[in-house]
Amino acid sequence: MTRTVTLEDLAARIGPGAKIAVAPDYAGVPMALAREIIRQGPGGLHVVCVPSAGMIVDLLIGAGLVTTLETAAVTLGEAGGAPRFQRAVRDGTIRIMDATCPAIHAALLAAQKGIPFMPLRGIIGTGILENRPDWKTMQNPFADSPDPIVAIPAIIPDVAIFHAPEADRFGNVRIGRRRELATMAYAAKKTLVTVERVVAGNLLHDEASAAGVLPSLYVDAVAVVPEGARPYGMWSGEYDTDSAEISRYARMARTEDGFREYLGLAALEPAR
Amino acid sequence: MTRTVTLEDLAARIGPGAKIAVAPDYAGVPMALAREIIRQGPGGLHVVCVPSAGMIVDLLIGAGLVTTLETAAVTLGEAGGAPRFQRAVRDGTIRIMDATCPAIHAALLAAQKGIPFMPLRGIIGTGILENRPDWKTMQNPFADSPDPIVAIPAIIPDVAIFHAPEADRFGNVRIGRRRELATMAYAAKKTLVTVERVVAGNLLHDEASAAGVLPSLYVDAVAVVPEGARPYGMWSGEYDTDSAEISRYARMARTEDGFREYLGLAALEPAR
Amino acid sequence: MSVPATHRERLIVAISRLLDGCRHVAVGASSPIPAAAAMLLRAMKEAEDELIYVSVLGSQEHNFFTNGGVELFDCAAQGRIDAFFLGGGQIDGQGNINLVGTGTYPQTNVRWPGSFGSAYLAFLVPRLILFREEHTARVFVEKVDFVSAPGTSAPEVYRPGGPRALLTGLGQFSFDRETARFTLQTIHPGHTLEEIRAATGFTFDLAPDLGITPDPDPATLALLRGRVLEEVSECYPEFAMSARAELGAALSPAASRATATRAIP
Amino acid sequence: MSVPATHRERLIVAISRLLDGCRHVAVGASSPIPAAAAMLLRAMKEAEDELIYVSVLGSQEHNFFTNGGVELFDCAAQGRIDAFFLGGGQIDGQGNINLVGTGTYPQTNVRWPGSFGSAYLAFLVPRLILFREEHTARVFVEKVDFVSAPGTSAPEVYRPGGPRALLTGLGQFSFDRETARFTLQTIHPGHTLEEIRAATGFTFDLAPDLGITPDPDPATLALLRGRVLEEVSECYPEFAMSARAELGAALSPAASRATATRAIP
Repeated sequence: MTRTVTLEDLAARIGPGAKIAVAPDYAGVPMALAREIIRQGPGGLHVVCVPSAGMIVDLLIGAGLVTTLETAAVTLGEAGGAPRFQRAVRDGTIRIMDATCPAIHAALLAAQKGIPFMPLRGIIGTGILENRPDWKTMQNPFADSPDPIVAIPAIIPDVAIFHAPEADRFGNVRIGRRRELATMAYAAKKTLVTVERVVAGNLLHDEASAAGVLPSLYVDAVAVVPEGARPYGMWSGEYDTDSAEISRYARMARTEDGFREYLGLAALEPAR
Repeated sequence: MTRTVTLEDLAARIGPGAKIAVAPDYAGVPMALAREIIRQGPGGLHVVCVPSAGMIVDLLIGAGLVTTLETAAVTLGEAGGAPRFQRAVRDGTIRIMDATCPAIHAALLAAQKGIPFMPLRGIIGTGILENRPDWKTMQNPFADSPDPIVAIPAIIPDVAIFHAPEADRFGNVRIGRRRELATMAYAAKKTLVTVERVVAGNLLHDEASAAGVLPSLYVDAVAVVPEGARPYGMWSGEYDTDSAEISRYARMARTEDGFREYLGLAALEPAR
Repeated sequence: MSVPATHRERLIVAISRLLDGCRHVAVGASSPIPAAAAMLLRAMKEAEDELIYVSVLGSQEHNFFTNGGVELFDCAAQGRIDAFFLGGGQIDGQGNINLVGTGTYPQTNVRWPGSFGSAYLAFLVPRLILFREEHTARVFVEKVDFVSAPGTSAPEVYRPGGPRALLTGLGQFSFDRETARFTLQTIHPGHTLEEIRAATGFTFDLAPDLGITPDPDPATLALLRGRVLEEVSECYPEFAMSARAELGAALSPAASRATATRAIP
Repeated sequence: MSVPATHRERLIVAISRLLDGCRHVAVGASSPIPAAAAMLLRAMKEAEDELIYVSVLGSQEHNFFTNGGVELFDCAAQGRIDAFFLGGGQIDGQGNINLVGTGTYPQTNVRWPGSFGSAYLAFLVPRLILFREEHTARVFVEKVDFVSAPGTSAPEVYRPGGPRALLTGLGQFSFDRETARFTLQTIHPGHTLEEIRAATGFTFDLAPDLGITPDPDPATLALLRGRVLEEVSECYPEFAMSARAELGAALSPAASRATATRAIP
């Protein structure tokens, strides 16, 4: 049963050491939730970017909460590289599990399907595969001649987190065309969602738009957090990405002191 | 590029011996197209039900067009067993490849993903697996102890066919929550769709309902055929299933003569 | 309201008891009695502020899936479906079920529709309930002619699910996955052990406290005849109509609606 | 309209020539020049009643995917994407690209964002175009420090795709999958072979007809400056603005729109 809770309560459901799947910048990235997680400070997180990330991961790394990072990429886009991520990699303070986008999608799909792995083409001969002893190259059992294919093991996140435009009071959540959010939720043991608003009625009752709804069965708790993706924008049109703010962050986070100053000013303020 | 064609032209794109994926009764079953296929009569069809079927397959079998049938089930629902299917099985005039629903979904997903197979739980120890030499049981490469799992090879249909409520003039097609239709189209070499109507504007432009749209990239040709699923109903609400008509068919199709009579009256009439 | 429980109502209530503790019950197509049982459980739990999900395949209203036909199976694989129902043209004493046909496969003498999702769900859904109203030696055989879904599997086979119980028109059995045998738990009122033995083609064990299937209590019956029947009629109008007809003129649709209003807290 | 082709326009037109014959061109995020090239091809083919699909990741308007981020990859696996673009922090003479960093992995001295989908798409997209404007020995190295995507693969590896060409700020190369070597095909106006040699950390072959990268014809240039720039501005407003600024006051937005109108048949 989906519970509607406060942002504080939502973040409190993420314990130390959790494996967290995080939505990408373009699909409703839960920035307000991340700031609240940083305020509460559960450490030792294993973050899985679905399939890449930006400022959200840089903040969590900078705050010292991340032990392991599994991602296809981390970037601040036009604002350049992610400074805390780059620093942590250089210093070896996080364990980096470099992946490629479809491999992360495949690993979550394996969890969605309840199978131990998904076969995936490509990857063979890359430095990625070389550095992923958890991935295995196997022979295609249907081929008579040598045909190696990579088997990507399932990722079952403890928690999936994202920000969506709306939920109804039953816990159904609008995800539109961002079906990676559904995949994350199917795969995860627990799904926590922040939304811009709660709407009247049942989102599943309008057949025309029901296809873009994640059913409440997969949603454990929802918190209403207007502008919960800022400074990133929402695909549903509520607001655009605030590039100036991301650039400001990129500049400040170049140094540890600047990062702390940014956090103190913007991130450690209790969310509305 | 999606072409808008007549029903005759649509059916003419299916050649003898084609492997055809067919939508189930509840997701927009292309009955009018099937009747036109029967009129044109390409033989030797390999029909893949996604994942089960009713009258459409019974008609195609009765008309002698089906060589191989891959399905999780064939039934006329409340009207009982499918008589031409039952007869063909008993007489051994079709090759039956019994499957189970998730295996057919998995086989199409493998084609969607461009991988040779999908692992699937269950099935071990069934008569289904015993009679599917094309499926293989393999050891889970991630398990240290014995852990057999079935590998389902990809199904790449030559053609996928279904009936949908609407398309736009660009060839985008509304499929709503019936995502098996997208899977069929992704998997198939060619997708042919009949629709109730063509709408103005671009179906992808309304973000609220775009999640339920199959993009034209996957759609080769569309024909406008109002009531194209009859006597089955449409999930989109245009009309309900005509149970009386299906029962009438079930009674008539008990004998070869009755079936021919039914075809002559209802199926061999040129569609509107 | 003095109409005693009908045979059908007894089956519904018996199934709903078997579902106690479930969070999500999925019901296949053309299964009005299991659907009614799941809806009854949902209605009863609502009073305790507990939400039970019921998915009825083929229903528009009682179906929240948005990812096509595969979602039921994915959902089961994720451990999100606690109970599901299977029937069977044949069911044998080891819990194997046959939905394909009798005789030698593939050219079976009698061909049934096919296995649907049974070959998968029987492995993954923890509480699989076998339900077949017709209790005859034709259905309950020594050994099925075709295994759509096996009752048990070798220890190395991944199998969190499997049959737990079998309900028929004559009685209710439990299924032991270790011994792969059925145990008769209760006999429906008006029937006898001898009758069941004669109608069953396999041997089974007897529960030490073998008794009579209990009758539903009045509150449950009222809920069933009121709100649940209303909900069932969305998916199975003909079933709901025949159930109402059976209850006779004493329970006219108007009276039924009144009951429904009273039953919802 | 007398403004001669800018360097940037020459690159766009060069890429669009490389795309000729494609039915579906996908463009990654932050790739305005490839996006403009794909849109130019689409605009040119429209006149011949041929529909070219262009997917620009991150664009709302030029993106028709409805199945989430994975659809691009599935689409490539289905053989429905004919061309894609990859850059690289390092690109070596065997066509390997590195998007991860320099130095010893994992504690790379310089860390770039990461491989994104390169490790997959480089195997599956038939016409992979490597595009990196900066042509220096820092980028074009003898051997990459990390292989995000290999230039070629062993014969048993399933690989319908791979690099076909490399376009830089100095010239255009083809890539031979058999020999795993680049061949310089044309040199951009104002640059020399010596300059390219000095800026390239690997050896490469020379085309027998090695020449100068041709200038766009006036009709193409008009289409590019009109309709295409309008389309590009939806995804890359800053790029479109700077392109317009570069063209100078002679080509004001109003004039540009007029051109667009003329260009569409």
